[in-house]
Amino acid sequence: MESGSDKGTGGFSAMDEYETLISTTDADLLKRSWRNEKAAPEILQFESSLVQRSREQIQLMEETVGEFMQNGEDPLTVSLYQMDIDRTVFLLRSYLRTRLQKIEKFMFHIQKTAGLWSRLSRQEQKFAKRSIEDMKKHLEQSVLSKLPDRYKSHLKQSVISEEDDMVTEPKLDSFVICRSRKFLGGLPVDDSGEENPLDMYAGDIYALRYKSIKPLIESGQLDLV
Amino acid sequence: MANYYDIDDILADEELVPAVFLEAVNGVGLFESNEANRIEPRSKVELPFWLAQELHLRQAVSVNIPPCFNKKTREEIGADGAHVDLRSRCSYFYELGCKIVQLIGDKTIGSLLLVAFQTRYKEVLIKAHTAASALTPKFLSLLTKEETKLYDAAKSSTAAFKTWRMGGPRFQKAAVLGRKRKPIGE
Amino acid sequence: MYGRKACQLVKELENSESGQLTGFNTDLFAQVIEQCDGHVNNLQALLRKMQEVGSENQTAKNADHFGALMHHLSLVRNKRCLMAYVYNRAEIVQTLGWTVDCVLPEEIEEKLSSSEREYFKNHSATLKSYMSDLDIDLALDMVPPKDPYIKVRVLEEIGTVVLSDQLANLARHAILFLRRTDAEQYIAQGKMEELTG
Amino acid sequence: MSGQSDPRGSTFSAAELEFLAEDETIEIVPNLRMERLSLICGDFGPFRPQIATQVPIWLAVALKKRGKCTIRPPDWMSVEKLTQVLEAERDSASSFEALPFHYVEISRLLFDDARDDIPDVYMVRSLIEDIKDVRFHKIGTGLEKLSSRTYAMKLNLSAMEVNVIRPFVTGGLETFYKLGNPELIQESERPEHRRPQPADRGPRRELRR
Repeated sequence: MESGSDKGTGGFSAMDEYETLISTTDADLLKRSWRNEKAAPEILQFESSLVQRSREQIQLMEETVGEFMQNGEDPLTVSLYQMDIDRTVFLLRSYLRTRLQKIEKFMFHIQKTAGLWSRLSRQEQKFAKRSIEDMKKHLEQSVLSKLPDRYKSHLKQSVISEEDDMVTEPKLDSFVICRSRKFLGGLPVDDSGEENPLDMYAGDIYALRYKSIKPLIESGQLDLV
Repeated sequence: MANYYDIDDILADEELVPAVFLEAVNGVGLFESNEANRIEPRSKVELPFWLAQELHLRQAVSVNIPPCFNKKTREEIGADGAHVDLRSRCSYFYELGCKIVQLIGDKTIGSLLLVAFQTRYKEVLIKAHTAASALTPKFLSLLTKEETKLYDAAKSSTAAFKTWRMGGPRFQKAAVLGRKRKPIGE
Repeated sequence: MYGRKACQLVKELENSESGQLTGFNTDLFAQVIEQCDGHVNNLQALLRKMQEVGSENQTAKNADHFGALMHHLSLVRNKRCLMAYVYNRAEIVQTLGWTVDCVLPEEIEEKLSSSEREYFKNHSATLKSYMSDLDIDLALDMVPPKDPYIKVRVLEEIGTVVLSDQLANLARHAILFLRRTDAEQYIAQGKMEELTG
Repeated sequence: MSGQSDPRGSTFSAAELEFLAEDETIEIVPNLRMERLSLICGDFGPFRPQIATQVPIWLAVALKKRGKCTIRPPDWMSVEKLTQVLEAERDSASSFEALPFHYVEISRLLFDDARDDIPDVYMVRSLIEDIKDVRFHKIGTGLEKLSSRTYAMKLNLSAMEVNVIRPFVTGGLETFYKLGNPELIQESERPEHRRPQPADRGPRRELRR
C-alpha cells in the first residue's frame, strides 16, 4: 500500500503527503482559520491581515469578472471565475459569522478578559459593546429591575458574591479533534501529574482536550478539524 | 459559575436529597405542616440540592446519601448495569452524584458513577448505531439525561450524514421559525 | 418548597424543542417575582429581629440567622432560574436576527415578551451595523456554495421584487431559477423551497 | 438541515466537508480550448482538447456538468484497488486501511456527477459502501473499548467518519474525563494510566487510545 507517486486525491499516501500538500496560499490560510475558529470552544485571534488580503483578492476578482463580461468573454470562463469567488466569499462570511456567534455567546466573559478582548477586530469590539448593552438592558427590564436591591447585578448573584459568578465561559476542557501537519513530540496532554507525553506524527488525528493543545493551535502548529 | 445559565445544571440542582437539620431555623415556611414557621433541630427533610449544599457547608444541616446511590442500586448496577432504570431513580444521576461526592467526600459514590457509565456507555453506543427504532423506546426510558444526550448526539449525526448521502435540498427554512412544512421527499 | 415555581420555568425551556421558542410564560414569571418579594420581606424581618435580640440570646439569633440565610439562598436560586429563562430565550432571539429581516412573523412575535421584542430590534440593529461597517452581508451563504443558480418553488406570494440580476415576479407556486444568494433568505424564511433532482 | 452546520455547535456539516473535499485536485481530460484560469485558489489550465490536466474537483464537476471534460477517477477508485482495501479491512479487526482523507465525499461527488467516467461504477460504488460499513462497524467496536479517563484518543479515520462520530466520541470522552477525576473516585479504582501508544507510521491507522 506504499505509494509515493500518487498526486492529490489519487494517493493512498495522502497522509504522508499531507504536509507537502499544505501550501500557503491565502485561500488555504483562510480555510485553516475558518476550521480552527469553528472547532475551537473559545474565540481565537482575529486574522486581520489575512481577512484584509482576502477581501482585496475578492474585490480584484470581481472587477476582473466585470471586465470579462464587458468584453464579452465566454460565459463558461466567467461562471468559473464567479464560482471561485463564491467559494472564498463563503469562507470569509462563515469565518466572520462564527466569530460573531461566539461573541454573542461569551460577550460578558470576553469583555472582562483582556487577553480575549484584544483578539477581536475593531468592528467586533464595537459589536461586542453594543451586544452587551442590548443584553444588559433586556435582562434589566425583564428580571433585574424587579428584584430586591442587593440582587440587581447581571454579573454577581448578590452583593455578597466575591467574584462575577454569573458569567458564561467557554469550556476549555472540552474535547476537540485535531490533525497534525508535522511531527510534534512530547505533547503534555495528560494532567494527571504523571509523565505521559504524546508523540504526534504528520497526518495523525487525535481527540484531545482543547486546553492541552491550545498553545499549538494558537501558534499554528496544529489544526482543528 | 461558568455554567450559570446551563439548564441541565440548574435542573440537577433541583434534585432532592435527604438531610437532617442540625440547627433550629426561624421564619421559614418550608413545609406545609410547619405552622410555627420554625424548623427544629433533628428534623428530617428532603431538600433540593441547591439549598441542602449551602446549609451543609454552614453546618446547619447534614446531607445524607440520596437513595439513588444506595446499596440496592449499587448491587443492581454491579449485576446488570446496562438495564437498570436510572432515569426513574434520578435523571441527573451522574451530575448529582459528582456534586454529592464533592460535598460529602464519599468516594464510593464516585466509583459507582464510573462503573455505571462504563457498562451503560457501551450499550448506548451499540443502540445508537444499530438498533431499529422500534426497539429503542424501552431502552431510552432507562437512560439518564447525560446518557440521553449522548444517544441523541450519535443518532442525529448519523442521520445528518445519511441525509447528505441521499442528496436533496441544501437550503431549508431556518429552525428558529419552526419546521411545519416537511421538505419534499421526506 | 422554595424555588419550585422558578424551576418550572426552566423545565419549560428544557421541554421546548431545541432552538425554538414557546410563548413567554408571563403568569408563572410574575409569580416567581412575587415570591422574591416574599423572600426579601422575610429576610428583612429576620435581620431586624436579629438586631433587636442583640447578643443576649445567641440561640434565637442563630435560628434567625439560618432563616435569613434560607431566604437569601432562595432569592439567589429564583434569580438564577429567572435569568436562565430570559437568557436562554434571548439566545434564540439572537438567531432570529440572522434570519428575519426586521419584521418578525406574527406567530413568532406573539411568543415574545415586550422586552424580547425590543431586544430583537436592538440586537438586529447591532448586527446590521457590524455588517454595514464591513460592507458584507453575513446572513448569506449559510451553506457552502455550489452552482450560482438554484431551482426554487415560491410558497408564499412575494410579488415583484428587484433581485441582483433581474426584476422577478415571485408569485405563489411559481418555479424559477434564481441566483443562490437571492433565494437563500426567502428559503430561510420559509417563503420558498429549493427543488432538486 | 442538510447543508447548514449547527450555528452554535463545533461540528462541521456534511456539506461543509464536501466543500473542503471539492478543493482536492483531480485529473480531467478537457474537450474544449480555454485559457489558463488565474483563480484565488490557484492557477489552472490552459485547457486543450485531449490533454489531461489537474484541477480542483469543484472545477472538474462544473466542466463535466457542462459536457466540457471527462474526469479521470483517482487510482484508488478502481475495482482492483478497492477490493484489496475491502479484504484488508475485513482481515484486520482494529486497523484501518489508508484511504484519502475525503474519500467519502469525493466518491459521492463523482457518483453524482461523473458516473459515466467511472469504469464498473456499480461495482465501485458497492465496494465503497461495503468498505464504509466495515469501517463504521470497526469504529464502533473500537469505541466500545473506551472505559476510563483518556487524555488522547487516536482517530486516524477519514474526514467524514471523524465528523459522524465526533459528537459521540467527544461527549463520551468528556463524561469519562469528568467521572474519572481522581478527586471523585477511590484510590483502588483509579484507572491505571494508559500511555497513549506511540503511533506507528505507515499506511495503517488505528482507532485506539
